[in-house]
Amino acid sequence: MVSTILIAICVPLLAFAIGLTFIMFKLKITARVQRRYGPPIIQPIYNLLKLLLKEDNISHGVIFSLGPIIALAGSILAVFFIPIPGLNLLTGSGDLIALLYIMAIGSLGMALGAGNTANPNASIGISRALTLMFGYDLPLVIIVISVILQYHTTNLADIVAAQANGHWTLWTLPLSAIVGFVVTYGALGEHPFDIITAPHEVATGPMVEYGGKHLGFLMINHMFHIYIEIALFVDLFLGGASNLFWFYIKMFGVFFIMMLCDEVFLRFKIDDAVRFFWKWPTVVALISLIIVLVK
Amino acid sequence: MEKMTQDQVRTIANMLRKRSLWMIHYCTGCGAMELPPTMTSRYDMSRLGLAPFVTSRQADILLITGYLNVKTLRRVITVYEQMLDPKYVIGFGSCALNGGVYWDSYAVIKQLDRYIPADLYIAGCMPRPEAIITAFQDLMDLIDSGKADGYKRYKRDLAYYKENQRKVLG
Amino acid sequence: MVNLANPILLIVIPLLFVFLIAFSSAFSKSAAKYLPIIAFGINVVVAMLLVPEVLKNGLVLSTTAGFKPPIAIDMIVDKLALFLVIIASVLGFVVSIYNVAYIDEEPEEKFYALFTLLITGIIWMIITGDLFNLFVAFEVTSIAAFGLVGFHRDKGSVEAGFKYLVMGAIGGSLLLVGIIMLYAATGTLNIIDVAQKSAELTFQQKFLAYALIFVGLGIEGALFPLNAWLPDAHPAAPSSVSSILSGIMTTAAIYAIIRITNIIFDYNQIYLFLMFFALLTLIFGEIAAYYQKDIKRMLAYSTIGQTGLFFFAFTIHSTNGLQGAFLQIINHSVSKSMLFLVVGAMIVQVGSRNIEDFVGLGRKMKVSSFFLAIGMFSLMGMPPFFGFWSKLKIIFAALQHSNALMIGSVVIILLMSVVEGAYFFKLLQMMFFGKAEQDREIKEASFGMLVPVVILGFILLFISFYPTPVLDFAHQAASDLMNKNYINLALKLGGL
Amino acid sequence: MNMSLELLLATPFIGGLLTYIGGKVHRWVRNLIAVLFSLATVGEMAMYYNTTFKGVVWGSLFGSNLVLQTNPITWLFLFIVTAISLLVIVFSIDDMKKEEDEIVLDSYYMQLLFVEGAMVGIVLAGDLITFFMFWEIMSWTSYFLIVHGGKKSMAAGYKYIIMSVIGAYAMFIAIAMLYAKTHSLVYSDVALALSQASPSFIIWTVVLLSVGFFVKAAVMPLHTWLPDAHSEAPSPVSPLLSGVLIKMGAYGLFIVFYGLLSVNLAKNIMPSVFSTPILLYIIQWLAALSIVLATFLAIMQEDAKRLLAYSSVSQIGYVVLGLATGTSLGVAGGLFHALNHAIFKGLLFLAVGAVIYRTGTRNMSELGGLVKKMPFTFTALLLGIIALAGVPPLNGFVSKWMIYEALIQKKEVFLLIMAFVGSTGAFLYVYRLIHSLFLGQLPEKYENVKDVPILMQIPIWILALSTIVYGIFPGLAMDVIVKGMKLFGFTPIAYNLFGFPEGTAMGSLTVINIAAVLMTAFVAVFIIFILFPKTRQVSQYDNYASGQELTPDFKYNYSFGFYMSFGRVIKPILSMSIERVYNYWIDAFKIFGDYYMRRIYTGNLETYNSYIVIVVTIAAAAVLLGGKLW
Amino acid sequence: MSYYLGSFLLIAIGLYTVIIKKNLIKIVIGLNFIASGVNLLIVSIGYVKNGTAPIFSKIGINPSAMVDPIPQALTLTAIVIDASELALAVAFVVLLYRHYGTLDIKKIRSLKW
Repeated sequence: MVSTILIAICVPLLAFAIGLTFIMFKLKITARVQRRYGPPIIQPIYNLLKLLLKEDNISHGVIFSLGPIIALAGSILAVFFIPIPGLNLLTGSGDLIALLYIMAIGSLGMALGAGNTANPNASIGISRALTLMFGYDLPLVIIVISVILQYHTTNLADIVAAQANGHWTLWTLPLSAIVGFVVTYGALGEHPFDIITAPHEVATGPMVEYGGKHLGFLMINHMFHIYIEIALFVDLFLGGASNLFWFYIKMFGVFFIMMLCDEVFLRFKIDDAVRFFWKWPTVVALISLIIVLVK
Repeated sequence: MEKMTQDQVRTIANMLRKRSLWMIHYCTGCGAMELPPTMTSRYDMSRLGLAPFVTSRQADILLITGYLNVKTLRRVITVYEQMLDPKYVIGFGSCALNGGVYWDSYAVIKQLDRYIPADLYIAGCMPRPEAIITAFQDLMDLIDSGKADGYKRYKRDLAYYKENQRKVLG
Repeated sequence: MVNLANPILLIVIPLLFVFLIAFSSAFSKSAAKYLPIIAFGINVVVAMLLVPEVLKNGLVLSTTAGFKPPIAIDMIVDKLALFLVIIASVLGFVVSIYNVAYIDEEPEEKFYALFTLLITGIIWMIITGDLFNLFVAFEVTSIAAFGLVGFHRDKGSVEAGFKYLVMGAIGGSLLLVGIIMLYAATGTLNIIDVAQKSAELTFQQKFLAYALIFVGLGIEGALFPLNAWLPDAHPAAPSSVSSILSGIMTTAAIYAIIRITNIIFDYNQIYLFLMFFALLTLIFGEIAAYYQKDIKRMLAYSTIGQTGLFFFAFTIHSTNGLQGAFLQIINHSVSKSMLFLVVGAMIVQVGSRNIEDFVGLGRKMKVSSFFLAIGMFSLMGMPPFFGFWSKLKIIFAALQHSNALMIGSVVIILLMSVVEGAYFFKLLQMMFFGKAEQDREIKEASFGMLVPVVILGFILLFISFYPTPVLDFAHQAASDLMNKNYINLALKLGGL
Repeated sequence: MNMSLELLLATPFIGGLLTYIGGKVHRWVRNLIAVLFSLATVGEMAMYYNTTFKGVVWGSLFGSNLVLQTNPITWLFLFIVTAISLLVIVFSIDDMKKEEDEIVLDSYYMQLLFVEGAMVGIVLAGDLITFFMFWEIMSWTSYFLIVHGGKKSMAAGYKYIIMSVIGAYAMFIAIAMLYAKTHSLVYSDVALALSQASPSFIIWTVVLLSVGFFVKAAVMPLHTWLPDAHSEAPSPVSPLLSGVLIKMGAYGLFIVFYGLLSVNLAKNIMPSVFSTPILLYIIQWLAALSIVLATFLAIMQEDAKRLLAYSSVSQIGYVVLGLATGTSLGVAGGLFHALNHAIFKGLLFLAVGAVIYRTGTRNMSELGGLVKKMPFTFTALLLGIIALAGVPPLNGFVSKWMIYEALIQKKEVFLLIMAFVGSTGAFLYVYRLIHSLFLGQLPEKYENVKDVPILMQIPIWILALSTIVYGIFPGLAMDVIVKGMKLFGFTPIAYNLFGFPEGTAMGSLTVINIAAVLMTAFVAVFIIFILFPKTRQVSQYDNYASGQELTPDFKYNYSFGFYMSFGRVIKPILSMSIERVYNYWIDAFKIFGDYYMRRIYTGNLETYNSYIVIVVTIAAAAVLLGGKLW
Repeated sequence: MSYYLGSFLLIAIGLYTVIIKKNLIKIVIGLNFIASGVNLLIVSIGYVKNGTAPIFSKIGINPSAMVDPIPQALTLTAIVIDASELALAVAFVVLLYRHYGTLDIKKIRSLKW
């Protein structure tokens, strides 16, 4: 019982830690790609603590404040459903399908909070975020279905177990894995899919009115978000991992490639982004799905 | 005891604040031209934890880069008032100091300090990126020592500032 | 003790009253108003007295003039005839009550005489057992109807009356030619005698006669394309007359066709031939009704459609089909007469026959509108009203023969029911939920006009919620007709 | 006990009549009678929990017995019907006060109870005549309810009744065909007859019956009446239509495919695709198309109730999709989703109705910011949209999860993709709804809006709590559904109070864990949150707009054309419209009538006379040809 | 036989008149033609060549040589009916002329469709 509670406390902290390190690396990687020296490695911690310790915080209403909290709670919930080596706490209570919808709680909370600001930039940002979500959801569900059919289970832990000994989905279903990468990348909202927050157009979109501790919580949520998306990708396609170290290495590898991609792209218009997702990733994912069905 | 904790917290907070300064720049004049070199790889101000931000709620520093006139002053004040404490203002270039080359224009606000409290001014027309970075470092020192108290002054002398603002804006 | 349960009384008493009415103005101005009520009141009583007799023997027969059939003229009331006689008498009674409040145009006593004569003719047509007598009854009915259609003597009614007269006269002549051809072939006019004597004739020999009789009666029975007079005449006539014309007169003509076809010309090909006409009638009636702006004209076209429906049910040529036809006849007679009465009352209040002027009437004339709605629901075949049972029966009966023709017909019928629903709902919606542009001074219909409407409405509601006796009765009548019990029983009772 | 089935059926009808009479006394008498009678119906319904009666004969018609029956499946639908009706009636008391004409209100309550009674009749029916009779009664009584909404609603109601009648008549043909075969329309007799009938006969009857149900259930392409009718009807009526009435179509499908026909029989007579009989497979595709296309349409709506109406088309697609799978899990999911949809869609319509009650508009771009003024309604609506979007731990998720799992088990992947896409699309439109109504800028004219009266709050909150209860304890509904499905020959699925253990589907689900962790996480985060410096409330006009000062007279909120850019993406899909095809036929009919019919009844006596001669000539020709005309 | 032909010819003429002629009076006359034709037909059906009247006016009349009495009775009835019908028709024509001021049936088309 005590160990369960301990694990229950540890898992979110672990996810937070991983997400935090990724953000740290992100700033540094970006700087190095741009041939800059870049900020100190622990700059995100400074940023976060500074935000949390702001003397003045404003709120546009209860929902405005609850938004980040719901978002973070949703993200923490999702973390429990992703198998981490040795720490599979709740994976039996909900499967991959449940996870897909649990992940939506975070977006919903954020959208509610942002909506309450009545700021046009925020509303446009949410409109774009939801549209983009609709966009990448189509290839996402197709590859999720192909993975489910491949392993005849919707239970994530079983999917991970089935990929043991190097039988990664990446090798058995390479097309799905490629699409999965693109979709995860889109879900993280990096270039060219950063139309949601596009600072030059809509002033960071949904976050426009957020500052101080609210913004701090949203940053924490973003760290969780990065963790969830990449961990899910690793679990689905890279065979999970047998220990935390390999898990971290795999995640970092994926994240590293993503950050490199981030630097080379420009920005999609929102409808172009949706069209993109509904065109090539969908077609490739469908081909992969048909391969699974025929097999 | 409680006061001591608060002081400690403030000290830590100031330490953190000076390492993470986000700025919103109000680009009206030519001074803004000097910011891109400062941000990009040549001078790379992110080394100091500085980063450009776009909304008043998220920013810590309001950078007034150039002259202000009646119309822009109104917006600058709105932005300043929307920023969250603690917040700092930097007057950038001689325009913000005394009107610069527009010193005799009827439409230009000559003295920023009469309307919002500036913590620091950067002289020059234009100030070089080196000057800008030096200024930021000075601001960090001021924050660390707790002397960057423009937002407190604004609250304290609100009547004075409002009176000045009203005179100009009507 | 005179046996009151004598079919001959059904004609004799009203005929007597026709004369009384015609001369009543000599004694009293207002007697003419009330005499038809008495006449048909007595008729209703006689018809009711006939019920146990008919149920017991299956048929009641009376001969006239002291001869024996076939010389003498039979009056034969079997279940089916009784069925219609009751409807006709009750409608006559109820509409007579309505007339008291409705008719305010001179010459009143002539109107009442003709009106009584009309219903007498209808009853006569129903119960007669002699072909030539049928022709006479037909002409009596027609002439009374011509006069009544033209009763208002305004532009429209005179035109409608004249057109009706020309077509009716041609129809009567054709009917007579057909009857005479039958007479030439068999040498007798008694319907049962003709049936027996013509049994050895081939179909082709009889067909021309049948075609002429069919056309003659079909003109009165509103079969397409012989029905062109109907949409003119019904709106032009006073509403009480329209109610009778629509409710029972066309039905009586169709009844005559059914009777003659069933007894004398019982060939499968004929039913096919008739089904063709029935469906055409249905289609054109309902579609035309959809486009009408004049409410009475709409109801008139709807009558054509309903006629097509129950005529179709007859042409299915099975007990179930006949039962459906009879149920639909009841439904149509009661509902449509009620609708005409209500609409008549409404026209008096609104002063226009245009449908658009009926907007918002549901809030002003609540009782009338309520019964209007019930009548329309019943005609559309919406449960739990009586039309639902009859439509159910007709469709069930039609699909007992699961050939392509029947399925196609059923599809047509149901599509036409949709069209019917379309125009009735358009009207109902306008009446109950539309808002009139200007507030009009409209009161509820007068008590005298409401009473008959309410009587008919309650009859409809009663048979809707307690349909079993009617269903049973219709079933017996239908199986009698199918088994040709008419001939058998009439022979047994000395009808020949 | 036998009598009481008839009593249950009669109660709403009697109540309706008494309500009308009571309205003549006083309006409170009327309201009280209406509430009491619907309450009595609920009470009588509750007595039949988990009981099965096969056949109480209440009459006979044309040689076929009229039967009433009940079993757990019907109990489920009875529950939906009676409970939602009760809530709707309670909600109406305050909502319909704005109607001044008391007589309209009297008939309004009467119609409400009649619709309830008709639906009870449909569900209780044990034979097809009873079923069809109450089906028609439901059609026209609900038509009168729809038309209560004013001028626009008249066109909507007209469309509704015409389409209903067409659907009902398609059903009618099938029923008549069955009657010709069996002469008894009691379900068991029909099932027996169908098991010996020829495949083509079965397919015809089933297709025709399904058309009738599809019209009512608004499955594409027969859905066109629904968006108009549901959005134009008075606000208390919409939940009844959307939540309950369209479920009758789903119930009909269930009865036809699993009561009259069994899946095994269906498999024997027709080819199978993905181990589904082809007919069911086609139905699944129609349902899936409904889900996706209606979702797209819902996303593009500007009218709150129209949005919800399209959402209903989409959600009923899930019900039908689940019912048509033919597996225990899928059918159970479909039935459960029927219940859930009734709950959350009822909730949403009532909540939107509450907003309309206070603001008088349902145009989403005119509203906004009401969360400050109507917090209770907001919370309820929030629960509703979470349930609708299928987000755990609320009820919509569980039933959707079951349907997904059933589809995965059958490897019907393309349908599954469409179901998923529809669910994601639901996020878009539900967010649009809550954003435009409750979030964003509060227009100045709604400064004085208050939350709705308590009598309107109660139904909303009962439904809101139900979304939680049925979400966390799906076993409550599963008790009934599984027991009922056993009677229809399904293998029972394993379940427990909180979800589904391993082995039921391809995964497992325990909703209470999700809920518990979510709550814990929420509380923990909340505590951490309030440890940090306090927040201060600012006005909605103190808002970052690049320094621009905002004023109340300026509408700065982004609420019109919320998904305009997405609309550009799906433009090719939106431009397709089945309604155009229907309109083409209607026009053809009108031209036929107007153009050709005029040439028949010309008003010219000579023409009329020549008709007579023509008929006589044809007849004579027939004789000359020797009667061989046919 | 010629009687039949004659009667049918009369009916045909009547129908022709009713269909083709525009004048109301002529239409009424056409109706009369039809009626006459029908009456002639009825009578001719009962006709026996060289027959006697169907009255046993003296002994020894062969009943088979008598013309059939029934058609004659029928004819009388039919004539009465026709007469009343024609009277009504003429009355209508008078009224129509009053309302429309014309006897052209083509112009009397206020009721249609």
